[in-house]
Amino acid sequence: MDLSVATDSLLSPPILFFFLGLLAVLVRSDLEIPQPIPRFLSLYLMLAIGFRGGVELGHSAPGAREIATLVAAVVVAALVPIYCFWILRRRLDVYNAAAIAATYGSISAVTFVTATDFLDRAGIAYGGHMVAAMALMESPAIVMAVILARLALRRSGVKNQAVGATPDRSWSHLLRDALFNSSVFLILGSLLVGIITGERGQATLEPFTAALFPGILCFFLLDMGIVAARRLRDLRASGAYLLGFALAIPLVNALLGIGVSALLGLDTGDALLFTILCASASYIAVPAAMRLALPEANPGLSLPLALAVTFPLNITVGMPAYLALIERLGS
Amino acid sequence: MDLSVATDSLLSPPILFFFLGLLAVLVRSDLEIPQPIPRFLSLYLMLAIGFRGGVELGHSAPGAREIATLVAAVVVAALVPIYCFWILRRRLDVYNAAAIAATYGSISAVTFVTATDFLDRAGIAYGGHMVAAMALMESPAIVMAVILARLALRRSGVKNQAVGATPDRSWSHLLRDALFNSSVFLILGSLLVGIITGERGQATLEPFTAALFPGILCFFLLDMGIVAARRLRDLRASGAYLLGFALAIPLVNALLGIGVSALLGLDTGDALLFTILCASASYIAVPAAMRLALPEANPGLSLPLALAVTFPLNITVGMPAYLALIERLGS
Amino acid sequence: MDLSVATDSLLSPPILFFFLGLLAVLVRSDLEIPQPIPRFLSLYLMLAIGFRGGVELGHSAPGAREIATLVAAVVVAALVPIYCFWILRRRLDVYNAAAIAATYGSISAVTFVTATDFLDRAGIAYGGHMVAAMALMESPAIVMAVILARLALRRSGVKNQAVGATPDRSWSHLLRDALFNSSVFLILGSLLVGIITGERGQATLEPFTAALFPGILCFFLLDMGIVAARRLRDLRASGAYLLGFALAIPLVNALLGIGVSALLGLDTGDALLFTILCASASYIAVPAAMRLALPEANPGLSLPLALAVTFPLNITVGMPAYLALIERLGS
Amino acid sequence: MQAVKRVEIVIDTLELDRVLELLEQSGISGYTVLRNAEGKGQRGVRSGDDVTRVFQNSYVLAACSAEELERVVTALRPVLKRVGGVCLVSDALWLMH
Amino acid sequence: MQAVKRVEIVIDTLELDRVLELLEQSGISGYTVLRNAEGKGQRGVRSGDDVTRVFQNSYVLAACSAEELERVVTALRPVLKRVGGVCLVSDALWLMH
Amino acid sequence: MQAVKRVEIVIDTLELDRVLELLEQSGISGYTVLRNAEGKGQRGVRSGDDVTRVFQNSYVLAACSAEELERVVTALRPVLKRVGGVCLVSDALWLMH
Ligand SMILES: Nc1ncnc2c1ncn2[C@@H]1O[C@H](COP(=O)(O)O)[C@@H](O)[C@H]1O
Ligand SMILES: Nc1ncnc2c1ncn2[C@@H]1O[C@H](COP(=O)(O)O)[C@@H](O)[C@H]1O
Ligand SMILES: Nc1ncnc2c1ncn2[C@@H]1O[C@H](COP(=O)(O)O)[C@@H](O)[C@H]1O
Ligand code: NA
Ligand code: NA
Ligand code: NA
Repeated sequence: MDLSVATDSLLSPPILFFFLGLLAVLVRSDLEIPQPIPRFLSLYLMLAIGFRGGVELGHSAPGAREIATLVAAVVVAALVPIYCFWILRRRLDVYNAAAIAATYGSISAVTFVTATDFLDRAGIAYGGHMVAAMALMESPAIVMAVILARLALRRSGVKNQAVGATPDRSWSHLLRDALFNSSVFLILGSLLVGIITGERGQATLEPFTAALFPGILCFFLLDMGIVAARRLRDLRASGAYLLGFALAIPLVNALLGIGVSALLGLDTGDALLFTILCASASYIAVPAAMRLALPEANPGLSLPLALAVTFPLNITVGMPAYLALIERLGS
Repeated sequence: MDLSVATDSLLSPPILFFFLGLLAVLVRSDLEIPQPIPRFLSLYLMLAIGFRGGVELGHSAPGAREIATLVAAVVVAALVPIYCFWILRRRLDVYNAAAIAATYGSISAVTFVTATDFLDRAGIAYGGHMVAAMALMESPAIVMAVILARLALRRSGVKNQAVGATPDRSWSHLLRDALFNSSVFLILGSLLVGIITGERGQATLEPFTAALFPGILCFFLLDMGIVAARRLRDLRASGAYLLGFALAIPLVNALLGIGVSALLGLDTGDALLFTILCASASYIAVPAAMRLALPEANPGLSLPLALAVTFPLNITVGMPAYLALIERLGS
Repeated sequence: MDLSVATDSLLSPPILFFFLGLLAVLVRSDLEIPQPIPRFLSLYLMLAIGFRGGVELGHSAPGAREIATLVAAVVVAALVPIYCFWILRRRLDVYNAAAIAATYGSISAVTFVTATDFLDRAGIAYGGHMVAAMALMESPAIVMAVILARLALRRSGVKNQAVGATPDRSWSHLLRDALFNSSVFLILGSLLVGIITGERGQATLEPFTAALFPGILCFFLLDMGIVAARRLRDLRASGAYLLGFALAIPLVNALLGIGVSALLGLDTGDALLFTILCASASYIAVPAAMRLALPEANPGLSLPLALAVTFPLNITVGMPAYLALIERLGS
Repeated sequence: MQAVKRVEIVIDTLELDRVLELLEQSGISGYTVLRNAEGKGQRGVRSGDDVTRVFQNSYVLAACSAEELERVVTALRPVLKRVGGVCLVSDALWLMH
Repeated sequence: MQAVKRVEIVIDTLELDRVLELLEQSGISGYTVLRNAEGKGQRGVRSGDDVTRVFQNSYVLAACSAEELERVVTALRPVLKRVGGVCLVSDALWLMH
Repeated sequence: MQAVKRVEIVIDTLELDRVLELLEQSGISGYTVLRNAEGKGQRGVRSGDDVTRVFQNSYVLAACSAEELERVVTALRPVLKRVGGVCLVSDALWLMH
């Protein structure tokens, strides 16, 4: 593994600002990004990444490999929760096992965005369809987790309380939430705008969507650092088993991602993004969806794992390590 | 009418993001721009448009035609409410008729801003004094509507409850609100800063006021789409008559604007902006002013018309149609 | 004193927007930058100034003069409260005298940032270490003021209620607050990121941290104008003595700063920044720290002085006057 | 602890300043305000979108004496009649310090 | 002034819409909502960071009649059981206008 | 439904953490917080401009038992004396679930 890539990544402004946020909580500074600002920044990141992906996609009609990638993305996102659920059930009840499985099957848009910034810095190209892959990978795990929970509950004879049991937990609600949740919607919508407006749109939006991007990402990761550090102390409730899970399963999922990428013959940039999507865990869309679909699950369990363990792991040592592996396989 | 201009306009990023916002509400996505952000974006748009207009204005002393345009703007803004009030009184009580008349006599800064973006894309120039015209057109309709309401109430023998009747509804309050409301104040203030600092000011502020402009506009119109769509269901309360009014009167006002522009001999860009100002309706300044001056009027009636009918009409089919008409007249 | 520099400064966009904010309150406009936005803008300014200073610093190892400047900064920041306290005790009780002394010993980051913009416009260079000097000057006055208050209270036999007396007012709390308060932390942290990432970091962050800077500063000063004008009426409570203090002591401190700069042989840009730091007064960090350390002091007394008198004084007539003096001494 | 009247007022934010003035005129010089209240009442849903800023309520809480209460109730009634809103009164004990 | 029941509900913001629906179904067509409430209860600390948006409460205040109260209490109980939250009831006088 | 004491505290946001600690120490482990409260009291107007962040209140609501109330009142009094603020106590019924 090329050490300079790892250092470059760890010492890039976004990651350093993430560490700065962690440090702020550690030294008990009162630094804080006030409430709706981080939300606005994350909307910006999704709009920008979606739009830029769309412009990119508009350049050429997606070929067979692009489409295969999208299909693979959905399949992987639906598969991961299955073995995660199986592993987690060793120690957890059905509800929490399903919720955490969904978390790790789904993806983290910010991890993806940080990885694109990482590739930009390393001068490695990637395709606009990877943005679509990201959006498509958000939801399958949610649906899958609910199915897993239902099956397990039925088998164990528990009177079913999950989706479908009461009118307010209907499948239609769940599917709407899964398909049209704000991040999926904004990413795919911006992608579409990018495809439609193409170069001309890009020319006017460039300063907003591209030039500002690294700066906004720094600001947002500063906040992520603060939020992650605050969740660190909630980890005590998780215990060693779950902690180990949160450290090991991203690597397992990353290996799966690298394998699939190799099978599909993806280029380095696309392979890294596919891998990071597999390795990342959702701390926004999924916990929210689970509160509605499986309210018996405790978000105080899944959230710190995804946010305070897996996210930092992926954006610090993960990205360069996955890249090194992909490059070794490639050559 | 040149169809490609219409398509270009409908398929420009800002308008597409507006549609995306509409769609988000339609499919019941939870997409939402959190609360003070849209306000911040609209302050940005006003500051930027004001400043750029001021720099533009500073280049050359305004000639007779520019001054005539400003005078015409104020006159039209005061005239429109009169016939609107007369039309609306067929069906509405004095208070609501006056409030809606004020709405249509005044202007929508966001419509104006979207039109400047439209002209920028089409490569058509316009004068900085049009920004001043916009600011000057915000308030006359407010004052006019109150006068109309008073006259009508006096005639119908109702014990007068409108402005002037009680100390807290004094004319001085009303005039202060009309003249120094935040958008008028910020636009004119930024215009002044632009005039004073000229090229040197522009050089340092350009990346902020110009380069970011289309991107911020997209973001803001995304929110406008969401807000407009939410107001759509309030339209039921309005009834067919008012709906027809909200669709027809912008066209009437646009024709008036085109006519006046022709009389004044305005260039294409200025004529379009003048026309869009006439055609647009206020959904910020006027409803707020009316709540204080004519609290008996129901903002739930005027607001959906201006926001969910007239605004989309103007920025989608309106702008290119008005432009086509102006160009046909010009050639 | 070169009048054109003074006019240039007074007629630069940031200062004009500050005046616009003042005017908005004067004419009772409802213009207002909604709540967390100004906080976000100020975080941006600190991040940007810190990062740019860090990149600058990274270019060359700091020499003896740079280190001497930093030491002098800390010494001055600790000295100023002593004579301020002595002057203020003529009229005020121990608590308020100490709190106001701390205010004037500490610094205002926004004043500093406005001064860097002023230098940029005038084409005068300054060193990245001045950003570090600013951060180092925030806290000493806080600690000093608490020491002064304790000594004075002990001498006057008052049962000590200040820091150290109760567990919740412990020195460790105070020091943590002083050293890791959000602005010190963010400025020094961003400085560090700047040093570490250097040119490469700058290349990607430039559009965010540099190109946007003057525009964001304008927006922020617009808000500062509004806030300062609102605090103006609180000045009545202060009385003539304090008003005189708030007008005179910045000049005294500026002269001290100019003297020290001459002794250290600082270049024009560095000397102006050092001087403006001495002359400026804190209206964010110190009042907050004083509420915890000396809750008996009334922030309604110190805040309007720093915000509505000293801040405007420094950024309008102060900056060009100090510069003129420095240039006269230099030549 | 002292027995006081606890007055809660929900009012259009545009009218907030006037209501606070009425409180002052009634001798109530202590109150707490929470802006950004949404709500529903006889005049329909009021969830303040920030674009139009027309539909936004504020929540005011004031502890006062029985006499102050009487004065403020008299002053407030016409305002509520004109612009809508709600005023609730309950009993409470004030922890004097 | 009229005697009313003053109902306060603290609930996960994700469930807010359902609770407001329950109020309506119980005949309570007036209420006030304050979002962005933080809190702590049996289910741990809930201070909504805006990144995850998972932990955020809303505060609902509604004045209603005794019968409406009864209906809403019955409807609300299972919701509170499932997702947590608090409902407090007290007496108040409503300044009619 | 169970009879409880309803405690409301308005306090400088800078002191909020300490007040919540006092609640915990008094055995009250459930509370709701609304930040961004403005207000006026003996120490003047406190409408928090975000530049200075010096003047900002928080509103805390806690339902508790009479014994818990007693403890928290004792603990709170010196804090209120030092930094100002208000504490109101009233009676309520808690909808148990
Ligand atoms: N019964 C109620 N309980 C609590 N708040 C109410 C009630 N009725 C009205 N409100 C509040 O008062 C505002 C104005 O009410 P109204 O004038 O009836 O439309 C509403 O938007 C609500 O915020
Ligand atoms: N005793 C209490 N007093 C006031 N609010 C409470 C109390 N207990 C819980 N809450 C609020 O209700 C939310 C959910 O409570 P729980 O379901 O007990 O976790 C908490 O986050 C608090 O905001
Ligand atoms: N009578 C009151 N009713 C409601 N809130 C009050 C009252 N008095 C003071 N407050 C609140 O408590 C804060 C501090 O009060 P004080 O310490 O008296 O200045 C004020 O800013 C108000 O938000
Ligand atoms: Na994943
Ligand atoms: Na118009
Ligand atoms: Na100073």
